[in-house]
Amino acid sequence: MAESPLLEFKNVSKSFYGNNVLNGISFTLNHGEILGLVGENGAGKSTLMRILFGMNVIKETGGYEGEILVDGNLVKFDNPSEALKAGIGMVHQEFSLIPGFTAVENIVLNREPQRKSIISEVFGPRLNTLDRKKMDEISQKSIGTLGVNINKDMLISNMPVGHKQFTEIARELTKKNIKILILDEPTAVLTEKEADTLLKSIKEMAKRGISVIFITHRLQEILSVCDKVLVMRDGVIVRETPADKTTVREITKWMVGREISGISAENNESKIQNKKEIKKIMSVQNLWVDMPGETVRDVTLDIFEGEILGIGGLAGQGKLGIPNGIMGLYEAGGKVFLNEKEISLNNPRLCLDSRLAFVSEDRRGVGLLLDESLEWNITFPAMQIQNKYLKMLLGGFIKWRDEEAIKEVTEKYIKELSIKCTGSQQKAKELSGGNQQKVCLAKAFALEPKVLFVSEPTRGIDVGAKKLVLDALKKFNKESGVTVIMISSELEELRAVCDRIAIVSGGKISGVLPAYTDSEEFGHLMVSNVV
Amino acid sequence: MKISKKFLYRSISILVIILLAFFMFVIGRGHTIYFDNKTFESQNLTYNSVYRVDLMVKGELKGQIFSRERISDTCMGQSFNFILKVIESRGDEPKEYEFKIRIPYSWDGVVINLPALINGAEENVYMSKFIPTVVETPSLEDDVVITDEFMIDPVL
Amino acid sequence: MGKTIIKTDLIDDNNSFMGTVKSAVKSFGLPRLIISLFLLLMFILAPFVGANFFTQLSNTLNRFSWNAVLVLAMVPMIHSGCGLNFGLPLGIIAGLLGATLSIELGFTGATTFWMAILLATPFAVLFGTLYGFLLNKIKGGEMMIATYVGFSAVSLMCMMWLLLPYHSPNMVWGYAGTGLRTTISLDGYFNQALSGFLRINIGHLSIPTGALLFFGILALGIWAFLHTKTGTAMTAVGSNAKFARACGVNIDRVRALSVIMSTWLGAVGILVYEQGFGFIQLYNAPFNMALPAVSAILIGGATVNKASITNVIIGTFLFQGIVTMTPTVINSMIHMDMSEVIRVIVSNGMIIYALTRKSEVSK
Amino acid sequence: MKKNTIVSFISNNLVPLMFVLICSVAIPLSGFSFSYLLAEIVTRIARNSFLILSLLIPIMAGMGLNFGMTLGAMAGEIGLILVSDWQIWGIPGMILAMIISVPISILLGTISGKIMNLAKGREMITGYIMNYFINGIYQLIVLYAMGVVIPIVHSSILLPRGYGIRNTVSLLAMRQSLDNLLAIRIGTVKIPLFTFIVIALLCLFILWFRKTKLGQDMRAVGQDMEVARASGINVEKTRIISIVISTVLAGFGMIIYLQNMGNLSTYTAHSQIGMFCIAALLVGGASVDKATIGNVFLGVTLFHILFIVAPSAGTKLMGNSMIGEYFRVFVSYAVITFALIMYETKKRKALREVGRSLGLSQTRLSQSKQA
Repeated sequence: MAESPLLEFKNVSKSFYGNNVLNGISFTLNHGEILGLVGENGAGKSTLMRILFGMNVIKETGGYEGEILVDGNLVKFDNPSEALKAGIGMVHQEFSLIPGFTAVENIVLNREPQRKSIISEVFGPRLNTLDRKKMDEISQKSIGTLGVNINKDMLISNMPVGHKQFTEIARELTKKNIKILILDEPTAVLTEKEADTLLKSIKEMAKRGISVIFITHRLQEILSVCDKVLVMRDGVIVRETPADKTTVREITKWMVGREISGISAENNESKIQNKKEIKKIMSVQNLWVDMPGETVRDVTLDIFEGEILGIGGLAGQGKLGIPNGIMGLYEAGGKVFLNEKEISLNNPRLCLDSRLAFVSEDRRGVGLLLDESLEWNITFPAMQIQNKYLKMLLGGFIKWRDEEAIKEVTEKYIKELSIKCTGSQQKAKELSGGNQQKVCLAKAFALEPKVLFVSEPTRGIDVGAKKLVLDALKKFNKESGVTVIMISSELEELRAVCDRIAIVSGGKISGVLPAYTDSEEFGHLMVSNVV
Repeated sequence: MKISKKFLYRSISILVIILLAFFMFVIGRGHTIYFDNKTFESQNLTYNSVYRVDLMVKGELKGQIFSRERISDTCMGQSFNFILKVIESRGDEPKEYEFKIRIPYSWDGVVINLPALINGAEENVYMSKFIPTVVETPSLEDDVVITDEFMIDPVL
Repeated sequence: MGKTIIKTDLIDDNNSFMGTVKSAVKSFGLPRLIISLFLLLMFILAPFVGANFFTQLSNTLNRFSWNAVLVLAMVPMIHSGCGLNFGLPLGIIAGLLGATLSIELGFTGATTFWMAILLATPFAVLFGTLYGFLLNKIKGGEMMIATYVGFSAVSLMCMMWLLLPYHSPNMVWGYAGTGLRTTISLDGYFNQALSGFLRINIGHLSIPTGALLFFGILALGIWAFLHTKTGTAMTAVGSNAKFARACGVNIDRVRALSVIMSTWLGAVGILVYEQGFGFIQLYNAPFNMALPAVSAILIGGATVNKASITNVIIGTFLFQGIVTMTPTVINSMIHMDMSEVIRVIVSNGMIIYALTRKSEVSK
Repeated sequence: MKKNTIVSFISNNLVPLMFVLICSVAIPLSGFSFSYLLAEIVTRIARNSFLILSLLIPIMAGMGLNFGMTLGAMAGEIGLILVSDWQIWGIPGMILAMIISVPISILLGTISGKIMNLAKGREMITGYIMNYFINGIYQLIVLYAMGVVIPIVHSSILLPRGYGIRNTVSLLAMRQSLDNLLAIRIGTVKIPLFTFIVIALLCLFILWFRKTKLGQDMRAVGQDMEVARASGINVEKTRIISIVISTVLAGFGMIIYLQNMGNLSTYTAHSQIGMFCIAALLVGGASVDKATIGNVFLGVTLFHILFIVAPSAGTKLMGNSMIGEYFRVFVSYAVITFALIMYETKKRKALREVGRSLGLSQTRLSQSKQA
């Protein structure tokens, strides 16, 4: 082949604040080739695509190392529009469509064919009138190539999700000189039939010379449509293989398989055996939660007293919805029993009263009072729910804040969790991510809960802090005998901390396995009923 | 090339607007014209007032000016056409004169002495600037404020 | 994984002097700084244009004592995250109802003042509850709606002042015998009820001790409230409503409580204002009361969702200082009465400034 | 099914229907003759429509009701003051005043738009406060600078002290000059045909504008700023342009409004105009995020019928004409309040609806499983 490949990555690396997220990525993409990109969450797929698409976040965090070549020319995109100009299109997971516009209007958004007039000559091209007829033609053609039947004059807001997805792809296709199309989990929202249609049209596109990078969790799709599969893990490409020479099982293994460190299988086993005599502390039955992007459909789960239960799964499958739903932060239904007593849902107060506590994954949004002191952050829930740190004046009529007790307990937790700060009065927003997370834990610990939900405790914090946070959790579990339910996207982290791990897929529990189980098994569960 | 074309169009349109504004200045300038039917002396000549003058503007009778009377009319622009029907003394047949006068731009009000005009005097003789006798409005409160019925006025 | 560099947690290398000054100015706010300096300049210039410093100070203090409670009425709602209380007229109406009822019921002298507060309270609680209920339905759009709720209420009351069966000859129109007058003199009722109490006169300086004391007590009350459990919850709701909800706080109830408090303080505030001013102003007068109070607290350093008692005191002093000083000083300097215009520009400029600041809650 | 559509029709058009109801009670009470009412309404439609139409474009761009249209009104007034000092009369005077108002409007609109961009999500309250702020500056110019910095020749519009403009500026020389052009009389009703032609032209402009690239961009920005930005539309600039257009049109509208009135209350004419235009638009069934030309005309008709009949109806009903006057003011405020509340609750309801439907389907799912 004398011709240079359409796209080539040469030794591309990227780090965020000292965390290496991509390490020496090299691969090529030829004309008309379909490349499947798979990997666990956090493996670096999104970052890789963001680099290619010139997203601002990359530049803001110090750019990347290595070279990217398009058609043999070195490129470096500073913003998405440069990438667009170079012929790279991207279909995001979240729809970037305008709900009140028709399919046509969305497809040609900001690239509408126009007609000039005298007025536009004077006041500039933005006063050109739109050429509706041409708009229709272009859209119809583009929809036609996809092989689907979408009403081009239907408003996006009235469309089923699948049609929205096709509209987005159709939009990318109408872009001039489109060479590479990145599809980030395009089939996640499609019905099986629609997904088939999409796969067909992807092949069709490839035939017309457009190269496709296809990211999905549905491995079967990768095998059926891709020419080549790239498997990523921890920021490196662990395997590059032609799609017809591998199996789903193999890919899963590559995705999750790695040496497990610092965990002893026997230890775990003995613990589990002990657990069997211990009673059920909590039981969840047919739980559904309406949490945008993390919908829980039908979860039934038993939790034993004193254990650390992990809940894992791919992003968007609903694992985050479970604690948020139980704690009443999002609308939920179904039944939850604590010590055989039913807890009514959709009321955070009642959950907290029955000694449940929750450390939210949305640290800055839900977890902290960023503008207030550490004292407030740590003591607030305990004060509100259990009347701690209050002085009762006038026979309890006035509940006065006991600043001394607050300071005391805050300093205790600062010491215990070694929170790095200038003092208990420092504002929460001034702390680093790891220390903020510790504050969140301290807040939950101060409630002295019976069951503690910890959601994504290590998200967005550096490695050193990760260990401290996890250790603190383990210690809390061991010393106070508190049942801990930890939700995390990082399987290895769960395996290192938990006794049992439940995997959520498609808003349902696809299986609960002891933590020492082979990670390959977990991998299977993760993709078993991905929606 | 493209930029210069746009620039050209824009400057032309701005120029057109400025010209339009200028044009409005000219055609929209309003003058009040006072017609005097008074005996008038100038440069040793005496123009005697006449019995009655009918003022016609654009075919419409604006007023009848008897001796020692004054009426006013308004005009926009700097030229003013009018027809005078002059009745020298009671019972005479009216004589028709047509006039077109130019009014100096800066004059708000113009006084025209009809006898002088009819008798063919020079422009600077029959036409003079109207100087209003200043009537001070005693105070602000006397100003009648007519608004739409929007009465509540929550200004700080 | 091994290559990871652990970052230091606290970054504080900006120790240079300029940095300190800059951050001080930033935290104080440039507009506030300008206003303070402007007022300072006024005070310095005052003696040169023949105005007695102590007279000016007394005027400022006097006006401060009239208005401070109205400004204080902003605090609870800002604390609970309901934004600037453009709906202050609602509280004012409650206060006006209290004042007129108190007179109607035949009280005289300073008693009318205390009775007015007492009578205004049920109205304030009622209005506040309804208003709070409404604001809970429209979280996020509070300020605009508050403005128009206030306006609607004022214009509704305009009709009511005409229709309600008041009879006291000191209040109704003489010729018709019904309908309240636009201004009602408080002589013989609660004129100077507070300001006259313990008034200190030293030369040109005159301090309305009673009114200041009354404000002090209310401010202390608010301060104390913010130190209780419920007060803490209120601050947390304003600071991060999601956090408060996750901690089991009933956000709607806390917000409604703050609205009731603000409304009640508004009612008391207008009564304090009237006792100083000496007149009850009805009909369209409440329209004009909200914006000065809003801009005063903003000048004092509050933001759309953070306010303290200090902000109230500083803000009211600066605002009223400008109101009293500019006419005297500017007029004698340039012989133009521009004070009104300056006040309009300064106070509204301040509100715009506050609205355009990215809300201080870090998300 | 049919019942459902009726219910939704009523709930979607609650404000106009309420107004029809109030008017149908108030008109007979007032005792005005039909021809008198008709004549008044025609006058008011001609007088106010242009101003109200100026509100449409910012709504399209998702910036809500442009309370800052008052800025344009002030620009128009400055134009009129200067023109009346220069003694330019009639329609040429109006055109000249419009030309003068344009750069001022553009300047004010740009400032206002930029500030609103800094206060996204709070555009309305910001625009509302902007009114007061710019009103202060307007007073500074008109009350202090005119006659000193800006030369004003005629003492008839100057305050006796020698600078500053009087409370009222007579516009006698251009009074109804536009309305009288091509005016038709049918019985006692005068139809100012030319004014209607101008208004029709503006309607055509708005219809055409929706079809332009810029109009399309505005709609996109109005619906989803982030998506619009991602597709390469300059969101900030688009928003500023929408405010600028609205401000310029409001300036023209104010000039048309004032030529009908025949005099200019220098310091108060603009202070309420925004409020009344917005109220009229909302009465016509518009909302914060959606308004059509139809809303404008329906609104101006209904709102002004109430305005005409309220005092007289109030007198008949309560024996006091002030009641009626206060009532119509109350109604205009209440309408705005109601529309704003509806808008906010609708916004929240739409968010919750999604959740509820999902919740329902899930419960059904689990129920069917259990059965």
